[in-house]
Amino acid sequence: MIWQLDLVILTLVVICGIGSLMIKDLLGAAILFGAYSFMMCVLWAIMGAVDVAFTEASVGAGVSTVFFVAAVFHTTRRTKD
Amino acid sequence: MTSHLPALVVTVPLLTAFAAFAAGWLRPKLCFPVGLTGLGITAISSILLLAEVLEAGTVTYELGRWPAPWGIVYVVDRLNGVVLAAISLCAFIQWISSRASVKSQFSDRIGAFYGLELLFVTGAMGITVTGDAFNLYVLLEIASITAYALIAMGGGRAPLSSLNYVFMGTIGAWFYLLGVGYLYIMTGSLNMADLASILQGMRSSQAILVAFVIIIVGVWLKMGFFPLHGWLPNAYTHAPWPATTLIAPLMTKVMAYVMMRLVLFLFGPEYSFGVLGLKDVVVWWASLAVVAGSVIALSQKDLKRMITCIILIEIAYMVGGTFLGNRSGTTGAIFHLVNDVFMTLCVFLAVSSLAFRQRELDMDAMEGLFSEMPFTMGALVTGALSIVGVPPTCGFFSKWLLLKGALEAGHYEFMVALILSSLVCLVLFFRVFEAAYFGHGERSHGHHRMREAPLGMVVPLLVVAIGIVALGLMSGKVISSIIEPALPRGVL
Amino acid sequence: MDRILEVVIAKYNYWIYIVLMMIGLYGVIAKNNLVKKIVGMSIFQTAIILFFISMGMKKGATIPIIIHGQEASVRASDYINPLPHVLMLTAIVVAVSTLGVALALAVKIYKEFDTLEEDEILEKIRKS
Amino acid sequence: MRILGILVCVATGAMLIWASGEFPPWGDPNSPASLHVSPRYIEKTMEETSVPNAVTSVLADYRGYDTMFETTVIFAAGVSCFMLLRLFSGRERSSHHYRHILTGLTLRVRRKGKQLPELEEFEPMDSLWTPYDLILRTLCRFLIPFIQLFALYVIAHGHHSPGGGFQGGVILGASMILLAISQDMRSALRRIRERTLAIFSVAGVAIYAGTGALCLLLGSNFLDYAALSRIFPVDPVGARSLGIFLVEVGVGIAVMATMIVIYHNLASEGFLDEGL
Repeated sequence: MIWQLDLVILTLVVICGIGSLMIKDLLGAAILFGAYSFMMCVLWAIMGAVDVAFTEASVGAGVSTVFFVAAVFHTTRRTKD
Repeated sequence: MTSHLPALVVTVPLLTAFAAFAAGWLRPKLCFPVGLTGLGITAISSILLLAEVLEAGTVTYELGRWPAPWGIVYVVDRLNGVVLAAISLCAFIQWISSRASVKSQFSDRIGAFYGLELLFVTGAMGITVTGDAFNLYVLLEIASITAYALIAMGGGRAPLSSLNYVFMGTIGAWFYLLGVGYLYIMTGSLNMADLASILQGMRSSQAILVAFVIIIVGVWLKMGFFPLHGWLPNAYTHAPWPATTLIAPLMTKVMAYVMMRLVLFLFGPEYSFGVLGLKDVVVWWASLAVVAGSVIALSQKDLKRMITCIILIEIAYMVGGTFLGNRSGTTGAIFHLVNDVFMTLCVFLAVSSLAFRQRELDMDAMEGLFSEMPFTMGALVTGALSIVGVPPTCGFFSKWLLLKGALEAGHYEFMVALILSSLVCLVLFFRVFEAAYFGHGERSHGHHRMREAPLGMVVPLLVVAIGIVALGLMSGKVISSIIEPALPRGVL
Repeated sequence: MDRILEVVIAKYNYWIYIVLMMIGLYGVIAKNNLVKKIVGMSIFQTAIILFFISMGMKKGATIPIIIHGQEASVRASDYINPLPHVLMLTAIVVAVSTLGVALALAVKIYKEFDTLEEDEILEKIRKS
Repeated sequence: MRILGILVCVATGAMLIWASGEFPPWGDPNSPASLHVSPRYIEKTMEETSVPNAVTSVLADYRGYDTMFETTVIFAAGVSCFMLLRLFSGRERSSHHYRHILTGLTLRVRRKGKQLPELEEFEPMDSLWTPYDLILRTLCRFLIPFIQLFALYVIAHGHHSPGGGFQGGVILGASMILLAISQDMRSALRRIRERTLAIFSVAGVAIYAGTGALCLLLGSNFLDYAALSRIFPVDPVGARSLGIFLVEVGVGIAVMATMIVIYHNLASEGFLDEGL
């Protein structure tokens, strides 16, 4: 567990989190949320939680992003805030 | 042969839910009878379980035969025995009476609707009977997700109010999970009995204090306690009638039971009342919540929204009663919890049969109802009297105990709030009855023919009304045999 | 000075999860767009899962799968605590289920009101 | 609303940070969480359940009851999405699009009502979302069997390596979703009809609850797999490993079917005719 690597990934996770909330386009928010989930999965794999990382990769990064994109496809990409 | 009743009580509705959903696809006509038998078996087994608990004291059941801190253990004592019986009876009666409205509104997806209703009952039963903190969270999520979907079936504004309920409900449930995580990181165990014994020694730690605050805030958010109640009036009002009559009597009462279980048994009365000194603050808060609930209920025009706001008042009673700290206050709160399940069920079923007859639910369009629907209005009168707290009905006895507890604890503001809200409820219901009985609008001139709701709705309604009165008459025996010994020793 | 550094090294993981949780909570409360609120809710949930995982961590221990050769002499301190992982498998599945239902509701709301902005929807309700 | 949000977040965050001061240092081997309950899971997992992956043994056996309700949660989500979004009356289309398979020529037929029957040279085409990419379609058609093979490996191999019912089920579901995205939803629905998906999702969860009930019928407690040794020719420890495998298969089926149901309803707004 190299703590520098852990720190770098944690900051990336925080940046992706804030980015997906701040971005003005919903599709962009969905993709950034997928990146956030993937970063989270890498973080857990480093921490030794392999089962949870596997689930987060397939469920969090994979299927959630598909659901988000499918939902945004049927609503709008436009957001005011 | 250890009795498998605690396991049956939860797995029977679960398997019935799967059977009902499958029947929805294969032979839709079978959905209702399958659910009826399942809930019937659940009701019988929970009453047998209560009887067994009354004789043999606390019943424990190890899931998968793993001992306590390692596996998940069901602990059934008198407190959750009586709540289990109340939930299963309420669900059984609601199932019978909501048949007509479900068939008329959701005939093309009847399997899914009935499956979700049964999963909600499974969640409610599981929350009441489990002895493991994390298992309680998982069952809380089952009850919540099914409640979100059932409420959103109302059409029009229902999805928006359901989405607001999703946001607030998820934050509440995950705050509870975070609190359990804080307890786990400090003690290392998830079993409630094990946690309670370890927590005795960690009175002064900050993390346990924050865990207590987070869990209580999460439970209050799910319960709809006053400042955190934003989602409740919209969610229950825009929900379809079969969903409201199931969720309104059960969800908030089960969360009140969870609060009592945590405050009285997990953290212990000394810790939750003494160390933090928030006992008086919460009782003041509950009195404020009662007054605010009454004001909100007074300002409502629609009958359905008014009785939803009355639930806010009932919840404030229970929170205030628990945090009074003395024996009669807590007994009053537990007895009020059991009464409230049936009172709310009676009032909601009555108003739903009014709505089923396409009657205007607006307050001042209620002419001639007594002549048209005497039985439904009779049951509504009984439910209203019980909510107001008039002697023969059970509502009076629990309110009397709450008043006695408030007097002993010296919380006069809670007593004033209790009496004030009873008067407000009286005014609310009298307004409806006055219009319904004496109303001479153009509708009642034409005909006095009785257009009662279908038999399937009226008979369960009358059974609940009679049950309320019977519970009131037997309240002495119920309190002394079931609720009095349920309290932990610490409650002085 | 090194004592503070030592405390920071020991606790920074917990502070990061609190920062993430507050981002999620802020997203749910303050954002106006419904899908943005759903994203905030998911971030809030993932942060709590991160807290549970970092709770079971043991320095110098390997993943909780018993090594093939040493079934006999298994020492608990060699392996990471598996219990938080089990709890979080449940939490992730619950998070996805809530996400699925919330997105279904958002699609249904859009079909009804043609917008996802909370204030525009309330405006339309007040008018109708 | 913005100020309220900031206020609430800062207050909760400060309270949480104040409490985290008392936590055991991060990764400390003798923190209470690692000493009280979990040592038994690690040390006894091989001896009691003969499953080296401690997470799978705790997930499906020691705390198997949680996982049963977790599968019920994902099942409830699938049923909710079906109930909320599904609309049985189809979208009335004034015109239908067809693509000539050999030349890629697109044909627009102005005709109300149902699609034309299948023609040899022409294939029906979505009129809502029409990108057509030969490379993508053939590559996905080539890739999907291997994804499903890997998913079956993940479900079966949950005892020894990371993975298990959930992960395998989601990957199986994802392979069908990939088919629905690369081809079109109609061909995905032709592979697995909506009715079989519903029956699969119920069957998966019913397998899990049924195994538990079977142990109940065999006289032992609910979900106590050792009771399976009475009917299967295995010793009680082997029976636990067998019970875990049965349960993982049930979870895999349920999660696969539910993920596809949620995708189909979300991507086609309930009409199940044209999706992403």
